[in-house]
Amino acid sequence: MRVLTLLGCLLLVSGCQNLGVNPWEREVLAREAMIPGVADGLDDAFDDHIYFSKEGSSGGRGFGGGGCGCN
Amino acid sequence: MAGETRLTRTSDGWLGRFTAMASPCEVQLRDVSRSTAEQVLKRVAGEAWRVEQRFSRYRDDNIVAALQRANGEWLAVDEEFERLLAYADTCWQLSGGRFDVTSGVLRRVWRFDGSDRVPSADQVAALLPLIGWDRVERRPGQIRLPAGMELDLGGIGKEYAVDRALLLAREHTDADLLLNFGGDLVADGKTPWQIGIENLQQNGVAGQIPLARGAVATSGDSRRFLLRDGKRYSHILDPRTGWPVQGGPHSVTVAAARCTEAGMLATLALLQGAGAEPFLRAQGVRYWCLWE
Amino acid sequence: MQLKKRYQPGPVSTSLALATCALLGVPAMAEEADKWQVDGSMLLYSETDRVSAIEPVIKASRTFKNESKLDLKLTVDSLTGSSHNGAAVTNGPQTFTSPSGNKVYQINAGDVPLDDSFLDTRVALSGQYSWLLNRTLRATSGINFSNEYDFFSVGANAGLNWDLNQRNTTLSFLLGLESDTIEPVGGVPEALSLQPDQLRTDSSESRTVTDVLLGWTQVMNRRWIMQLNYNLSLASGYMTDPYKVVTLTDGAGTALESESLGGVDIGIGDAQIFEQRPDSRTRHALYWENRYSRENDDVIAIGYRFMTDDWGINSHTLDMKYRWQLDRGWFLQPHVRYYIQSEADFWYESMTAPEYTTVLASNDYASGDYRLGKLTDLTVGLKVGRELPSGRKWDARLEFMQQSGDTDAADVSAVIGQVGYRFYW
Amino acid sequence: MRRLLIMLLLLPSLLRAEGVTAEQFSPSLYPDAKVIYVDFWASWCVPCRQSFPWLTQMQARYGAEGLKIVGINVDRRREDAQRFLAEHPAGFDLVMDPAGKLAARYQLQGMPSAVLLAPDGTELERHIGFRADHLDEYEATLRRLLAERN
Repeated sequence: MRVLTLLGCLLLVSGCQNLGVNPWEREVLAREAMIPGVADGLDDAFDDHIYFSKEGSSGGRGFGGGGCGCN
Repeated sequence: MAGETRLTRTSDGWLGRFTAMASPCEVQLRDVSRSTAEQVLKRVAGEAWRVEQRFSRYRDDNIVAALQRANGEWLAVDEEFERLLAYADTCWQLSGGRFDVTSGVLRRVWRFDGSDRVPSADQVAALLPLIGWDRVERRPGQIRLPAGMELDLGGIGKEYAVDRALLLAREHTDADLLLNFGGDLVADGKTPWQIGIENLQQNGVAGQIPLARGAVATSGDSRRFLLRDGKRYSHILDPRTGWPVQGGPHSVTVAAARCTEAGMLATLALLQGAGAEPFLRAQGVRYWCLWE
Repeated sequence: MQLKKRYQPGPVSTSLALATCALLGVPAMAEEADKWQVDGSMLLYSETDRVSAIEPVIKASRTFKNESKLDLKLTVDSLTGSSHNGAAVTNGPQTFTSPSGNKVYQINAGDVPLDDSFLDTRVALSGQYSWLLNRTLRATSGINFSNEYDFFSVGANAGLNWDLNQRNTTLSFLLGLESDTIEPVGGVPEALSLQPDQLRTDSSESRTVTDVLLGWTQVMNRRWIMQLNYNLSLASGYMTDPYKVVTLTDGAGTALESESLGGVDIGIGDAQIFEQRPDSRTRHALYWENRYSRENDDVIAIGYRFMTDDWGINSHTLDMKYRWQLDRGWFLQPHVRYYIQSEADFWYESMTAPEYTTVLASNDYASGDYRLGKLTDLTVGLKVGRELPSGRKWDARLEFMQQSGDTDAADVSAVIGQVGYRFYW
Repeated sequence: MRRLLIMLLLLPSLLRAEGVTAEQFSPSLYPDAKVIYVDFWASWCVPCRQSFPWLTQMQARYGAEGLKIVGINVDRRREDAQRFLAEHPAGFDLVMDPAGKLAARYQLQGMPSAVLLAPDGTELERHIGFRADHLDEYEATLRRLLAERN
């Protein structure tokens, strides 16, 4: 299952060569609001922490922050 | 150097006032909070005072004074002073030697107080050896001014302070703003400001122009002259001869992108004398000349 | 010095404009690159009748001349209030001991059993450094500590980000290790034992968590970017919550008595057993984020996460934000989050005596924590902010969260308030 | 409308393009130059902010030796470029390339990019990005190229 996912990703990546933009066409993408993980600043970490302590799920967006004994 | 600043409310924003370089200075702002207006005013006034302190020839505690005291020796200069010297050099080149930051010594014999005290030819000739930007030696980080010569950045300083202050003000706000240092001004924003131009009035044209972004600077002073035997001597001195430029306007106002540029174009035009208007036309800028 | 060119009174305005720029063309203000970017934020979280938290965070980031980057972050998290102790809502009164075991408290019939001695302060510190290996390969590494009264955590991570296709594709790999130490107040309770018996060992427990994150970020076109992450998390060690119990009932909604099961009697409805969770957990999370900027600069952000683990929890999270870009740097951002999860295999609202006997005999797992039960959460909120010149900005948000599940314990409503400010120093 | 016209007249542009459009741009426009430093920049490009003072300095320092710096702006919106220039004065020539024609012609691989050309169009050197810790290197390259061609 995991191997398949990985393979699929690789295929997608190679197919993505005709996706994308030229280096000089990134004026919209350069905006902070368009960068995953940066756009909402500290909100992501706050939310991850809140929902991690209130729900049975966590992870996905990234990690590397703090830990908590609450779950 | 510090001084006082005053902030008052206007119909659409704030007006800050202070005095620098012997001129009343203004900061106008639209759509900002009082605290932002205060910050901007403080920053702008601080910069005006800083530039005045650093480059005024009326002080004895700055680089200009140190240069006089160096008495012909090499003197280390900082990066900002070097840039100003490089600018003065360019202006000297572009004007064919008409703009010269060493010409201030002529003030020793020329005093434009409306009287008839025109110096003698000998008095003027005696000063000419002390004038000449081409006698100033420069090398990276250092300058050497021959003994007896003087440096006067007065023709650049105020406009330079205006441009610098705008860059600094932009650190605090992106609102519409207008800086006016004794008639040398820069506007930056979306909605135009109404700028009163003295020279316009005499033509019967409305004395105001709208300016949203850009700078206006004036050079010359119609009140400073000498009158002798029916001949009027303007205060614009040609450093190459030591004598006033003839047949030119009393003052010139120019609109350009930046204040330093506008001020210099106005000064260069005055130095052209009767050729002022053709010179200004060739620059492709808006200008206003005040003749007699 | 000679005049380099013969003087002609022609146009000088262009040369003069260039010279003016040369005169002014030094950074008038210290560039952002030479400064610390400081983000300060304060979160207020308040549940109706339950937990309240106040959480100030300060983060300082700096990019160096060689384009390496350092992030330092300090979080203080102060909790007060009461939280669900895991027990069921019953139609008679129940009796519990406090986490330390020193005190006894009663919960009325029909009330959600809450333990009100919940008070804690967490301090977390983290540092992350990233640097360029070459123009397209960036390495990152970090450490983090977190400390609370009964819990200590230390973690480290390392990873790579690889830009491909003229930076239109970025592949990331991140490995994280975390080691937690739990030192429960009053000792570690013996799992599945009756709470009134107070069988505790005065010791600490530990667990380790290994995380692997594979990320793929793809620029689709000038206004659309997409990110897909796969996160595998392997935890092993003590995962049980030492303060949570499962209620033993008669099957008709009345709590049993501890003494009827051979335990100590501390009051009415006191047949509560300490929970027990597996000592390993494997989680897979797939996260997909899309950001699209409209012609008018508004940004639509949609995130979806699917998570599944070997405890039997599957969850779906949908997160949507619309950033409405206004004049002069102002923006408004409505936010909706929807979350749904299935219950863990060993989740019990309550347990009957025969069930308890079976679980005890096979040393099986049992938890009544509502967070492991069926859950549906909805959060709606609005954020307002303004970007100021020279990179400063502030924002504030207000959100409402409503949790619901099969039990009353899962009915939690909370208000989230947050204000933040960024400046350069 | 008339008011607007006056305003436009009075808006001295910070874009001194000297009338050279992206279509007209060619290294052969600068026959006297020894090295033409073509810098591709945009208002949204962070390192570009640091590059402007340096480029201005280089133009002032090596202009007499035949260095010609031309900044090619690839912003789609002219006002974005204007705003950038108001805060970051450019002491060198500018050309507007909102459609990215020149960027495509020189096949840029990243932003910012510097392409160093001879007046005959020969590419002498190129670097991607602008790093504050590589300034000495960039300047050494300029000095070397100018020395070779003087």
